[in-house]
Formats: sequence, C-alpha cells, structure tokens
Amino acid sequence: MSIVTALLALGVLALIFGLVLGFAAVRFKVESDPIVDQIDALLPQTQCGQCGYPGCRPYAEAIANGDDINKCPPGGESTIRNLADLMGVEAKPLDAAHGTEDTKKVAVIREDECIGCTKCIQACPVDAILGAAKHMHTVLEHECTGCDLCVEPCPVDCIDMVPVPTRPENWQWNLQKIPVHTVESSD
Amino acid sequence: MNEYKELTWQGLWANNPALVQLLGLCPLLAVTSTVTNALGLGLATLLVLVGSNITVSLVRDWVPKEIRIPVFVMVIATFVTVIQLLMNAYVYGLYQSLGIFIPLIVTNCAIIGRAEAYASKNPWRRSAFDGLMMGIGFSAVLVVLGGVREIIGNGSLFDGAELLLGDWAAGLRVELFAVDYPLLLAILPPGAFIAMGFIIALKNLIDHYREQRAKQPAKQVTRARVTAQ
Amino acid sequence: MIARSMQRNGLILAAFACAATLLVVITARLTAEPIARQQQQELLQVLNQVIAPNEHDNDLYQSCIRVRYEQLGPPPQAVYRATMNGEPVAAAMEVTAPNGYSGAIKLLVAVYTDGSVAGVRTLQHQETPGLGDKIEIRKNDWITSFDGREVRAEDDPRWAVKRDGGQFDQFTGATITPRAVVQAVERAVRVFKQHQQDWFRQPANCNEPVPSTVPEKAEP
Amino acid sequence: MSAELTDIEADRLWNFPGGIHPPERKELSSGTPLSSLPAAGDYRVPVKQHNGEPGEVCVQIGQQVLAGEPLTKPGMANGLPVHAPTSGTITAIGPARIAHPSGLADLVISIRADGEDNFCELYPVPDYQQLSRTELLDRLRDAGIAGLGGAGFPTDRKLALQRPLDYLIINGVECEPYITADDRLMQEHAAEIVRGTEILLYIAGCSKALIAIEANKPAAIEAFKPLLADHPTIKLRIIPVKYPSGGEKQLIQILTGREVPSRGLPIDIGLVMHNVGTAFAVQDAVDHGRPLIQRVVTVTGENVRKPGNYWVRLGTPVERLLKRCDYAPEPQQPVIMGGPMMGFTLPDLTVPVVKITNCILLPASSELAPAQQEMPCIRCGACSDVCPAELLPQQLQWLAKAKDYDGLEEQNLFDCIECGACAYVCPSEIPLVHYYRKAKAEIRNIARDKASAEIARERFEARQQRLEREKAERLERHRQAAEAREKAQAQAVKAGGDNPQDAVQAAIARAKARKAAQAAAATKAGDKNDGKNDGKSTGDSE
Amino acid sequence: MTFKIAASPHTHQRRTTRQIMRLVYLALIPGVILQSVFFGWGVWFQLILALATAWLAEGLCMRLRGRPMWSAWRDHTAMVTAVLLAISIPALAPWWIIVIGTAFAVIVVKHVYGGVGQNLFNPAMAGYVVLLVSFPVQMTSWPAPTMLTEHSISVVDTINLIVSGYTSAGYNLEQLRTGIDGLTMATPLDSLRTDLGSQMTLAEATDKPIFTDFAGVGWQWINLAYLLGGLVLIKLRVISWHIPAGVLLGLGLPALLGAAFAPDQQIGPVLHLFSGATMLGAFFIATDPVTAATSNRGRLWFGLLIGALVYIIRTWGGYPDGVAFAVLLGNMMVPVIDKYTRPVVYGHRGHP
Repeated sequence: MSIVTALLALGVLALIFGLVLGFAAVRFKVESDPIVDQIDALLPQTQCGQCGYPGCRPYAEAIANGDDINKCPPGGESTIRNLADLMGVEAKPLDAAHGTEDTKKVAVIREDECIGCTKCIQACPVDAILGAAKHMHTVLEHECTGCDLCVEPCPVDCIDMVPVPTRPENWQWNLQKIPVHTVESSD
Repeated sequence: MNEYKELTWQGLWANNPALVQLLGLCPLLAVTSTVTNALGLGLATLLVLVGSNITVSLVRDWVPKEIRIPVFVMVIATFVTVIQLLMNAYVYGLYQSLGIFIPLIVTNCAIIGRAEAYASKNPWRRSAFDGLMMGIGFSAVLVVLGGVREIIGNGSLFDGAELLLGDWAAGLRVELFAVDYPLLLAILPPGAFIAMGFIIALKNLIDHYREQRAKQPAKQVTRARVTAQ
Repeated sequence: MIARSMQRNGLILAAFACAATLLVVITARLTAEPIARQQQQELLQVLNQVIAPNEHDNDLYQSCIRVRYEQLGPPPQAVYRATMNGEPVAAAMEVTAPNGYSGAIKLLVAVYTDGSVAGVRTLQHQETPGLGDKIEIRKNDWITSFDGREVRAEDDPRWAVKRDGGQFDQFTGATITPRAVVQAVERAVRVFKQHQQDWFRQPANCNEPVPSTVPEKAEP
Repeated sequence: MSAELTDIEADRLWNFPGGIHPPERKELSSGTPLSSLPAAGDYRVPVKQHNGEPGEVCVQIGQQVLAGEPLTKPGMANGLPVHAPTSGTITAIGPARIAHPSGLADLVISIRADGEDNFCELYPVPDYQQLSRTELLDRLRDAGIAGLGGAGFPTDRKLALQRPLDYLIINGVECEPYITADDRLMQEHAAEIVRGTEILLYIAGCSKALIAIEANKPAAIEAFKPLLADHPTIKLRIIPVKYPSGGEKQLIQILTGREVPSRGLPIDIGLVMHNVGTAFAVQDAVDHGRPLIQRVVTVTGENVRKPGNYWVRLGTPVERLLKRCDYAPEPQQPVIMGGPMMGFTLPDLTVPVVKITNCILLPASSELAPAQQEMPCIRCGACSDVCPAELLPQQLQWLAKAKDYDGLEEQNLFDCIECGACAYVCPSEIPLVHYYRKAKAEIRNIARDKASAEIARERFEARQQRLEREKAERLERHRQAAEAREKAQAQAVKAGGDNPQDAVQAAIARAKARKAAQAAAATKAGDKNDGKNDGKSTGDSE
Repeated sequence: MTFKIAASPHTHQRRTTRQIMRLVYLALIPGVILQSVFFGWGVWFQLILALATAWLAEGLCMRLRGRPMWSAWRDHTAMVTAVLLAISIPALAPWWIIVIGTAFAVIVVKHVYGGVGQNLFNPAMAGYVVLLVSFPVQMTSWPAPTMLTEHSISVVDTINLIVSGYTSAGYNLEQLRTGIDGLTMATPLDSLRTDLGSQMTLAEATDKPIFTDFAGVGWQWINLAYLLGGLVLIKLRVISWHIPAGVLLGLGLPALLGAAFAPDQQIGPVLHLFSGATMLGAFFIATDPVTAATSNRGRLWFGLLIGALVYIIRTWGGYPDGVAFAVLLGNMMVPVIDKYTRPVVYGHRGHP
C-alpha cells in the first residue's frame, strides 16, 4: 500500500512539475542573444585577424560559441580580463601562438618610396589609407588601428609600423621614464 | 585511451572537484575530523558519483533539456538514499558517525556538477570513468584533509577505522604522539577551513612551479586575412 | 507547441520519479530488517553496560514502556525494565539534561529498585571536544562515578559537583557539563523512586521498538 | 537661499573637511620687494601655455618681433595667443622641452632678445565702461590672459558663460607653502587688483565681489583695507590658515558653504572665481593695453641664496631666473616648479617660465626630505581624515594598484583635486597622488582608445558594406551583360543568322588556348604573383 | 649634475608607521606594569616569549615570501600584536600557549593574508581566539590577584610554572589558583557568569573577596591604566576617539539598561566597563587601523557594534568575556560598514 502511495505521490508531483517546466520552456524562451555585441564591444577593433578570424566581430561570434578568450594580442591582458568577466570564465594568459601584446603602433608610409600600387589601400580593414593609383599614399594616423595588414602586401616595403608617440596629453605619469639631463653646474 | 588519461588528470588534479571547483565543501569540511570519517564519506561520494554519472549518461538521450536538472537530482537522490540505507544496514558504526552527512551528498554540487558538465554529454563508459576519477580526487582531498586534521588535532591516524573497515582495522590506528590537550581548533570546523586553505595553496604552489618548469613552445596560428574576399 | 512540450516533459519526469521511488522503496524493504537489528543490538549493548546481563533474565529490549515526565526531558521517554524471575530488579531510563554547555545531553540512567544507581551512559551530546566530552565512556570513566550512588533526602547536597560543594568531580575547565549531568541523573533517580511500582506493573508498550535516539553520537 | 546669502553677507565663514597644516616657510621670500630681470638672452615661448587648444603660429624664423606682439593666432576651442616677451629675432620654431611634469617636448618659439625691449603699439582703454562686454572679452583673449592661479583656463572663456551670479570671488589665498607671489603682488599692487576686480565685475555682470586672503598675510590685508573703504561692492574675507583652502572648490566652500557639483563649474552655483594675478593682468590689459607677457614668480628654498619674487617675462628659461637668485644646488637637487604640495620637478633648467608658473622651489634636503621607500598601507585612515574632497584615498589607492578603473570611477576618483594632503600625512609614505594621476591618465587613455575602437569598428563595417555593395553591383552588371548577350543571341537566332553555338564554341577554344599559353609563361616566370591578389577587387581607392 | 625627479607632494609629515607603533607601546606601559603587579612576574615572561616568537615568525615569513626582513621588523607591527596577545592571556599559562598563539597570529592571520595591511582579522585577537578555542583550560586559568593568594610566587617559580607547569615545590597551577577561601579563583567576569548562571542574585555573586571597590580586585586598576594610555593616544592623534567611544557606548548603554530593568541579574555598567578586557579592547585592540572601519562615521558604528557584541557575549554567550570574539566579528563586518558609511564626496551632496 505504502509503495503505491509513494509512487503515486511522487509520480503526480513530477508530472505537475514537468508540465510547469514544459510550459515555462516555451513561454519564457529568450529570443536572440546580444552576447556577441557585448563581446564585440570589448574587442579592440583593430581588425587585425591575429586571432585567426577575419575581423573582430567574427572572433566575437567565435567566443560566444565557446572559443578561447585569449587570442587577441592587441587587446592584451586587459581585454582578456574584461572578456573573462563577461563570459564568467577564468582569465588565461594570452595565447602566444597568436602573437604577443605590443605597444600600440601606427603604420607610416615612407612617401618617397611609395609607388602608388594601392595594394595597401585594399588591405586596410578600416580604410585608413588615402591615395589613388600611381599616386603617393598616406596613412591617416587617427584612423589607423595598427593592425599591420598593410605591411605585407606592399611590394616595395615602404610601410613601417612605428609606436604611437607620447605627447603630454597621453603621457602616463611615469616618473622613471623622464630623461634627466646632466647639466653642468653653473657656478 | 588519451581521453581516459585526460579524464584522470582532470579528476585527480587539474580540475579536482574539492581543490579547484570547491564543490561539496559542506560535507567536506564537516566530516574530515578523522581519516576514517573522511574515507567513509569519500567512498560514499565516489559510489554515488559513479552511479549517477552512469545513469545520467545512459538516460541523457531521453531527457529533454528543460527537465534535465530535476531528473539528475532525482537520480542522485535515489542513489544517496539507497546508499544511506545500505550503510545503515551493513556498516552501522560508520553510519552513526556519518549519518547526518550522507543526505548532504544529495546537495553535493560536485555530483550534479559532473552530471551536468560531463555525463549529460558523454557516453556511459567515459562518464563512469569521469565519475570514478572525480570521486577519487574528491576522496583523496577528504583523506588528506582528514589526515592533517587528525594528526594536528589528535596526534593519531586511522582512529576508529574498525567502524568502517571491520574489526581487523582496529590495528591500523597509529598514535603519532600522545597529546595532553588536543588542538581543538584542528578538530573544529574553523580548523577545516584553515587546513583546506593551506592544501589549496599547496596545490597552487605546485601548479605554479610546474608552470615555471614547462614553458610550452608557441605554435604559430595562421593569421586570417581580414581583407581577402 | 506548449501542450506538446508540457506533455512530453511531464510524462518523462513522472516516469523518472516513479522509477526512482520504486528503487528506493525496494531497497528500504530489503534493508529494513538488518537496520532494525543493528539498532537493537546497539541499544542492547548500552543497556547491557548499565544493567549487567547476569542480573536479569528478561529481554530488556522487549520489556520497554513509554512514560511521560517533564523532569526527564521532552516526553515521551523509554524505560527498559529488568526483572529476575519476574521480580523487578532495575530499570533504565532515557533522560535528557537540557542545560549542557552546548545544548541538551541525552543520557541512559539505570537505577536498581533500591534506589541506587546501576549505571549511567551518555547517548548523545554536543559538548566541547576535549572538555565536556569526558562524559563519554570512550573518553573518560567519569560517568561511572555514579555507579552505586543513592539519593537520600529531599535535598541531598552531595548531588553536586565539588565546586558547588558536592561529591562529583568536575572536569578541569568545564563545570557546566558535569553539573548538568549530575542534576539530570539526580532527577531521574527521584522520578524512578517515586514511580517504579507503577512502571513495573504496566505491560510493555513500545510497539514500534525503535528508540528515538541513536546512542553514543559523538560527531561533530 | 536668501538666508544663505544673508549668512554670506554677514561675514560668515564655513569650514571644509580635512586639510593639513604643513610648515608655511613663506618668510623666506615674502620680505623682498618685487624686481624685474633684464631683457636679454634667449626666450622660449611654448605655443600652448593654457588649458585649451594651442594657437596657430603666425611668425617665421628670422622675423623681428616687438615685445607684446602676438606670436600665434588663437585657434578654435578655448584658444589663446602667446606674445613676444621682448623685442628680438625669432631664432627657432620647433619642439623643445616645456613646463610639463613629463619633460616632453612641444612646439616652442625661440626668440633672441635684442636688449632694447621695445614694445609694439599698445591700445589702452580709457574707460572700460564704454566698451561692450564682448569687446572686452575679445581684448582679454587677445591679451592671452589665462587663469594665473594654476589651472590656466582662458579667462575670457570663463567670463563668457552668462548665468546669474551671486559673487565674483578673487582668490588671494595662496595656501601652498613657500609661495608668496600673490602675497607680494597684493602688497604692492592692491589698487590695480581692486581695479581689475571692478573690470571683472563689469564683464561678468555681477554686483558683488569677495576678495579672500589667508590670515597669514597681514601686509596684504592691510594694503587692501583702506582701498576697499570706498568700494562697497567688494568685500574682504580673511580666512583661517589651512591647506588647501586656496583650492577653488575649497575656497567656495569656506566663503559660501556651497559645493560645486561634481563635474560642474562654480558658475553652476552662481559663483565665479579669479586669481589676484588674473585680476591684475586684466587691469593691465584693459587700462594699459598690455598683453600677458610677464608674471610674478617666487624663487625660494634654502638652496637659493637670494630668494624673493620677480617679474619674469614668460619664456624666460628657469636657469636664468635661478642664476639671478644665486642658487646653490646640492647633489640630486630637486627643482620644483610650483609649490611643495602640488608642483612638479623639472628634468633640466632649459624649461621656460609660462603663464601658470608661480614658483620655482629649490629646497635643501634638510627642509624637504626626499621621499622614503613606500611601505605597505596599514589602513590607518589618516588620509581620509585630511582629504578635503571627502574621498577615501586608501580605497582609491588599492583600486588604482589593482587597476580597477570601474571601481575608481565609482569611488569618484575624478573628484580628487590632487592637493597631496593624503600623501603628506601617510605614515607609510605611499605616493598616493601619483597613483591617482597615473590611474586618471590611464582611464582617459582607455576612454580615448574605446572611442577610437568604436570609430574603427564603424569604418570596418562601412567598408565591408561597401565591398558587398560593389560585389553585388558587379554581379548585377555581369548578369545584365549576360542577359543582354542572350537577348542579342536570341534575336540573332530569330533573325536567322548563324547558329550562335558555333561562335561560342570558337570563343571557348580561343580562351582555352590563351590560358594554356599564359600558364606556360607563368611557370617560366616562376609563380611570383600567386595567391596574394587572387579574387581581390581592384580600384577601390578613395 | 642630475636633478631629482619625484612626484608631488614633495614634503611629508614625518610620522611613520614605526613611530605610531612606538607610541602604542608607550601607552601600554602603565597597564602592563599594573598587570604585572597584580598577576606577578609571569606577565613579563609572556611578553618576552611573545616578542621573541613574533620576531622570529615575522622574519621567517618575510624570508619565505622573498622580502627583506628588516622592513617588517622595522615597522614593529608584529611586535605590537605580540604585546597585545601576551597581555591578554593568563600570566602563568604554559610557554607553548603564547608561542602557538603568536606564531598563528603572525604567520596565518597576518602573512598568509598578505602581510602588513592586508589582514582581515586582528592578528592578536585571532590568535587569542584560536588559543581559547583550542586550549580552554589553560586560557581560562587566570591566577588570582597576588594579594588574594596564599602562596606568593617567586620569579623562579614563575619560570618553572611557565616552562614545566609546576613550581619547584611541586605545586601545579590548579593548586596555586585555589584562593584563601578554598575555592578556585576565577576572574570577576567568570565568577559572575558562573554564579548568575546558577540563579544567584548579583549581590550574592559579588559578595566575594575578588569584588572590592567598583569592578574587582586588580582588574579595575588595570582597566583604568589602559584607559589612561588610550586617552594619551587620542591626545597624540594616534587613534581617533570614534572607535573607543563606540565600544564603551555600545557596551555601557545596554549594561545601563540591563541594570535598570534587572538589577539583580544583570552586571552593571561600571563592572562591564572596568572589568575584563574592556579598556584594552576599546583603546588598543579595536583601534587596530588595518582591521577597523575607515571613515569616522564607520569607526563609530564599528565601535558600537563591538561594544554591543561584547555585552551580548558576556551576558548570553558561552564565554565570560567576549572582546576577542566581538572584535573578530566586527572585523568581518568592516566591508559592510565601510560600504554604507562612505562619506559623501565633495560635489555629490544633493546632486545624485
């Protein structure tokens, strides 16, 4: 008798809960997942492809689908930390296979060597290079993300990646880095 | 075979449920005042873990994802109850020591965690092995913690082993040093927290050391051409 | 859509619930008998410690009655009566001392019909390990100091710990635990002396012979 | 509100939380009267000396300039010109070290003085009340007047904001230890300052002014008292000595009990504040038509033998000023521009004096001992006790060390005025302010990076869209061409011409032959050109 | 010549952690002297043992952490911990008590958490609680004040007791603690707790030789001495008044109420304030900056919380005194207190 009661009680209870869950699963389904946008917003948007994906958004989609978060050298540790926070996973060190974190750089064309082939213009993911065929090209420093994708296509190797210069506006208060001149004592 | 090696590594060390995932701390901290108790609960957990992993893995195809958690909980609860009844019937002495903690295994997140994270996605053989390794990993931590606390607090090891293993085991008891005053802190729950902290720290230290030793060579990943069409 | 999902989930969950319940019930059936045997043995072992087996010829476990006395702690309490050739010899009572250092202490107090204590054992307590837990026979034989003691007058000053001017030792660093035990035993003896005739007349009435507590519960 | 105004009128003073009392050491330099340096040698005039965009250089190398002649035209936002400090020749225009804690270079115009010190023609205003507000503002801008108290915000911009004002506050507090430039200026030029205050009142459209002076400057107070007897609209407030009561926000709190809202301006609560030096410069620019080419600089510290206050032309290298004062540096001598609390050390002495330079301090190591090694924070809370902004400096410090920038903003790091009181009292000698400045710079950089990342993303997406569009257009063109061909063929067939199939076959054969020849040629030439450019569209330059 | 580059401010008020700690030592002196007057030479031996242990433990930890040992020794924080712990334990406790306690305080409570400034809990009190929980017998065996004992204990006997547990004449501590009335001596609070627990009235319970004057032989004067030292620290601005005031208020106010409503069963405010470790706790222990609340408002609440907890533990808890537990519980609450007492930053008042 007690067996039947137990079976019945638990069976009915489970049935009810199952019904509720079945109802909730359909009724409260969350549509579309904006997580890709959130991830994309954290990526540095250099569009450099070092992660193995063609651009930041594809990588954001890959992360949303479970790819590792440590494949973005331009973003470096801070991006990994932010992504780890967002995704609720543990921050890992940058995967060295994809490159290393470097100081921010911009591309500069040695203009006297440029032959005007437009190859770099096609390579630039953010249209930061100005110029027309057979005319000298110039990099818009403000728009350059430092992805260095233009360097390889250049047939005459006239593109350099130079570190972004430090100016008083973006100086980081590093007292150790101030060049102190040795001055002759004047008396 | 490599998968099994990986599972072993994960369960025993890299993803140890007690040291890394910090799951099931409640029974872990409560029962580890002696090695015997620790071993008892460890074995019980191991049994439940393997059983629930196998069951979950076998039924995974029939369980819609909406009700998988209730089903897993039910599977685990059944196993725990069965084991509790069996212990009550056949290892009564140990049951008295561990009695109130056995039902806690139901809420031991290590078990539902494995069911959800591994067994619900993998075939039963591997799930069983995963359960075995996770269970051994968990038990090992329990035993180490129990050992540390028993030595520091009581100066002995395997006190009361006969309750678990039968009368022959009474001889296992080792009196390391006689204590006039047991260090109560080690036996009481705060001691469990402190000892656990040190064990985790030790593991991290070893991991850190290993990491220093083995700097893996970087493989190069082909870079995607963003601009190629 | 919703109806199908509900139907499917509900039925599957119910099926699992039934299967699980069935498994538990079957196990419970199969283990019921060994479990009862274990518990009985355990209790008998303690009973045999407080009332020596050669002093009685009845089955203590079977001659159990339930009584209700506020003095003995939260009722009902089980009383196991020992008889020799049908003559009352002693009785063992489950007694609760409510004022232990960390909560109630459950005791088994056995008293001979002449009013002297046959033996006392601690069944369950949460006293501080290393201090108050000396009331366990495993840790210390203090509990045997009750053996043979008698309660005399209405107010017997010897039934107190030494610190309060009585005859029982207190433990170093812990007075409250032994004080609570002494008081509880004293009360038990008084209750026994007052009601023993009554008790030995009653028929055994512990139909469900499962004691409310498991003895010697030490952890944690 | 009106009750509060009555309180203010009734000379009530409020207090601000925290604050410290470092040794004042003002007696070193406050005794000697103001004197000037001869106009000689090289001057280096940085193009940007204020808080805003630099102006556009309007002189060339080799050009002769007269004192007061503008060297730059004010640019767009918050622009201010700079002027030739003396007459001479422009010798260089290029990057040189400027007065900035980083010691970095910026655009500097170098002038070799001819020693004549001839002024260009000046246009004094006989009666400022004849001019409109806007005209006066233009004059102030053309005179290059920026706040001389330290922030260097363009004075005309500050006055241009038109909102109801309760008070104009003239800040003569000068709470930093050692500095006496404002003190000396007030002692000797109180009348001009009062006159400047009147002009400022007129421009601001305000009726009442408060001049605040710290109680440790009795001579300056005495200089003002008789003057203000016949200026009922201007009141003198003598405030207790405490650092940093000269801070804009703190002084407002002392005088009015009001608080400038976070990220707001004093004008939001009906107040505007100018430094006494600014008031003097305003008077000079309006009454005499002189642009801002000189200011009072305190040179002090025990390693200066003749400490005092000097009229220094802007652009004068610090070294010349120090030589004049007979300095005796010790090894590892710190040269501080500004005061001991908020000033910064100079990497060398070529740095020029600029509009915001109020002090050059050469302390002996015995008076300002060098910072000790940083010890761990013991959370004593001394820093929060002295913080005038009621921040929790030690919390900020932990967060800054942990680079928790969200936490820092949540704890209002940007309300820190960097007064240094916390670091002054810290028993563990933690350079707290330094951590905050680093964190602030980092947060600003992150915001800048974020903004540029956003732009990059937009450009990337725009480009992708454009490429897709072009591809679609190309396909569309091909399709249309094919359709047209088919139509033409169909028509030809209809017209009963040759079976076009033959023509197609022939064309395919031709194409095959050509391809084979090409392949052969390519193999010969080596596959130099493969891969890279395959499938790329061409000609998409801007 | 090269110039020196530094961050502002370039001037600094020269009061270092080390100086602060020294002032704390000095302020403790009167209390320690009185304690040794009432409880004998043991106090000094405990101090020496504690200091030596702290010194060694600190050095060891810094060594293990790869940091310069001198920098830790120089700031004296471990020494202050040692002193506070040494004067908190019974003067004749066995030597290993203070060694274990100090070592635990320095190694586990301080360095495991990251060293100076990083510890969540007051090291001295955490060490004390570990000892109390682990060795309740030794930790509650306070000797009776010297004027109430039959035997006066010489220096040699003190050392013997601390090292071996027996005097040269073979008495153990338990025997020595037996007072002139033949009953074991307990601290005033312990005695009161026991007696009030067995249904005595306050008047009956205080009718003992240890209760003279206002708060018990010895303890009252020791508390007064710590009060004096604490006031000096406030005067010198080493500590702010908020925490001590909070503690005394938090303890005194409920005690006053208790005494008003149940004068027979509740210990009065004077006894609460001047017995046990009240003053030591209020002025020297709760004020440990590392583990206390940050803002002044927070400090007041922190103190009030500790005071109230002391009252609760003493009245209803399992231990006669509760300063150590109260301080640890207060430490745990600090992040919460700090969160809700954060001062309104300039410019944010009325502008949310």
